[in-house]
Amino acid sequence: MEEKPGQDRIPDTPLFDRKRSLGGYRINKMAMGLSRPENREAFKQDESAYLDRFGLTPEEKEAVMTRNWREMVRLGGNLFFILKISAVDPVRITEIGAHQAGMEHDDFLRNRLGKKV
Amino acid sequence: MEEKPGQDRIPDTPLFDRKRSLGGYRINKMAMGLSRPENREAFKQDESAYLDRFGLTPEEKEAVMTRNWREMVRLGGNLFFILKISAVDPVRITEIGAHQAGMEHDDFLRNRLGKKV
Amino acid sequence: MAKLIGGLGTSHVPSIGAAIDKGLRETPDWKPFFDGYIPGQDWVKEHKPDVAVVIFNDHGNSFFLDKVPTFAVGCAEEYRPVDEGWGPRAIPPFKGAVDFSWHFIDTLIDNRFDPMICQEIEVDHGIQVPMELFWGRPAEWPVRVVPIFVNVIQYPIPLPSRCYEMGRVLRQAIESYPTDERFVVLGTGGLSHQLQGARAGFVNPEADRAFLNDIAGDPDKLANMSREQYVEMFGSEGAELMMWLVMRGAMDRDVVVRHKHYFVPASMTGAGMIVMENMATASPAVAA
Amino acid sequence: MAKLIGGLGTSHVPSIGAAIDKGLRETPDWKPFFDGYIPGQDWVKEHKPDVAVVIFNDHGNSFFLDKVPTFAVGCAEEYRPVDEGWGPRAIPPFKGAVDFSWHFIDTLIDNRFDPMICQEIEVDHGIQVPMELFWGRPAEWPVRVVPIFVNVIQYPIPLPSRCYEMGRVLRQAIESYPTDERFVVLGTGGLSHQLQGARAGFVNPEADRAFLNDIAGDPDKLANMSREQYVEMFGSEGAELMMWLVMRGAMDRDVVVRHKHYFVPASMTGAGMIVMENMATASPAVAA
Ligand SMILES: [Fe+3]
Ligand SMILES: [Fe+3]
Repeated sequence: MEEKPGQDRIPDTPLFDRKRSLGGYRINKMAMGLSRPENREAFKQDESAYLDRFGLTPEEKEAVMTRNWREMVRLGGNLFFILKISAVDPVRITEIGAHQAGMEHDDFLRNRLGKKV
Repeated sequence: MEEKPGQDRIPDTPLFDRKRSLGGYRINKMAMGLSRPENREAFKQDESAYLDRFGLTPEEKEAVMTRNWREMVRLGGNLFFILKISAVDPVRITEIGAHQAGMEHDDFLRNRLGKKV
Repeated sequence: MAKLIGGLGTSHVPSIGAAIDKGLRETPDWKPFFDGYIPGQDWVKEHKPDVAVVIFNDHGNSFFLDKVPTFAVGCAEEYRPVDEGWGPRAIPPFKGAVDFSWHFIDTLIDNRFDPMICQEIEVDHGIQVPMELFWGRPAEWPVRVVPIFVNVIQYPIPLPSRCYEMGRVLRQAIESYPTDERFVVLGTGGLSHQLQGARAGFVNPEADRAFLNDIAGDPDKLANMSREQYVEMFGSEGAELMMWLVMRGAMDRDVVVRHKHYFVPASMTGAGMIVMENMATASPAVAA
Repeated sequence: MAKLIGGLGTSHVPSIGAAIDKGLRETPDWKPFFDGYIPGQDWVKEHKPDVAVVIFNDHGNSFFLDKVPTFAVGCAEEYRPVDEGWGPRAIPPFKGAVDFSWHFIDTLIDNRFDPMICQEIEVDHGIQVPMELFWGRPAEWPVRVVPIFVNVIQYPIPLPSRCYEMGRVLRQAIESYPTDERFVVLGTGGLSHQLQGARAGFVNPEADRAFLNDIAGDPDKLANMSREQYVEMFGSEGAELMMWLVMRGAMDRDVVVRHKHYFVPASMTGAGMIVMENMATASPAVAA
């Protein structure tokens, strides 16, 4: 059983299929945990210890701790779960989008979303 | 919405339909709790307090505390849940059956289950 | 018998709820979006539905990946807002149309659907935002709800045509329900958006506008599209738009469009709204 | 392609597991029951299946009434015994046939089934006891499993004919699975028993024996019975017998019965066992 996400069926569009769901299980479970106030507190107090509780690999931990959204998704993180990180450590969803698109935030708003900025 | 179980569609055979599932929700949730060791301990230590934690009505509490299986089922208790009481406070399932059938245990074994006793 | 008085469609973007909470309704970014819903709110006020059946998806809030139901139907007395990470939002809990929910579940099982049956569950922005968009922020909701959760996150997600079929069973359940209550069905989600991958930020206003036309005029075309086509056309998260087909499947072939609105982007999403009535029972002046 | 080598049916009464745990196998109460499974165990040893698809119901252990799936399919790496109240039983955890599970789920969704998808779940006696009856108590299970949970407790439970249909989809999944693995399918539950109400203790040996004949020779008849007929004939809990139809639906119309056993009562239950092979692929000597 391959653990890592494979090719995208639609270009640049990661479908959350069995491989991603399996591969991202730890990251997503950790992030799901952030829907409880006491876990948000624990995450704030000692992020590394909180991540260890969910058995994240060093690679996964680094992606989370550096807020590397693209990498979290590549490792199987699903945005609906990992978005809860932004409830603890605020960041706009358009910034998360821009990061994944590999664009400056203003460019992203202008060129992807058609905003006048 | 009627809370209490209604007529049996098949004689003497309570189907676990929406009315029973709704009516018995508290009893069954309490009993489901007994699948955790710490709750079994709490039940043993102070049964009344344990039952209160699940908001049982006085009628429901009395049925449980007197091990009135027939009454527990009438109130919507489902045997698969309330059977967990017998893990804490041992009683044979055939005794639970006999009680519901309104028969002596030996009669029940002989006449219902065809055992030679 | 109960009556289906309308089919509503709307996006359910979480930022919409956040914008309301933060009092941003009148800001230049949000005003044109919210203004578009005024006719929808007026329609609801005028037609006073008793029950709202709301089709939406959970977004990793009520369900985790350990156990993912394809379809789940609520039959609870009450549905409280779930904590999505920012604490539960301060909106009134939804009252359930318990008896109809069970009747619908019976009808589903009889028609070879395999729903998960939920007597106790919290609900996320997927239902909150649509309710706020059509009913505002009352002290108590003037309708009772039936939540239908559809898995559109973890593959395999259901076929669009299966969603459409479920709508037909919903209609059958409404028409066989022995009260004189008035039902609306809300399809929610979409329109185009993509939140993950290098194509993040993808929106497709042209496809969105076509969808708003086809959902009324050519729903069979939308029901026959593949899941991949939804993803390609509307983005990986925009594919949830197929949930509107449950609503559309509950309606007649011929409908009247009462209101329609499109705005892009709401947050990162093409945001659409529609209000439809069945042609056969629409008020004659408009149906003509 | 993978191959279906047999269909097994068996009761899954918890007291059977308790009898094994307490070393009661050779007591007069239990010996005739367990001896009946020796040919079944021999068949398994001889035919060495790689994967066992096991259809059973949870008994208020893995699921509570808050969220009841009609059908749930496991796709986990491992399934541990759940604590049913007496502590988890000391049997080895079951290894999952993960990749096939997902293939089966894909096939179900494509065929308009709506399963719940379980990546993390514990399992109760519903699967434990059948595995012990056919494979004994090895240090490690020599087969990997695919658990299929069916709601037969809270009404509405699925139609018997729906279970039968699911079996056909299971067969399709096995035959389209690109390995040379050997599959058995186990239908479990029943036979006649009733644990609640004034009819508690009801058993129906005559109906049970007829069922053991019909499951091989006339499954369509069993699939066309109503849920109420199952309850009437087999008792309120005996109605779970309809789960054998998933197994039977996976087989050909014509089967060979290799072994069959019936014993009453095991605890409060009419206990039955059957081993079948498809006629077309059974060894010629017996099929003739
Ligand atoms: Fe959504
Ligand atoms: Fe069972």
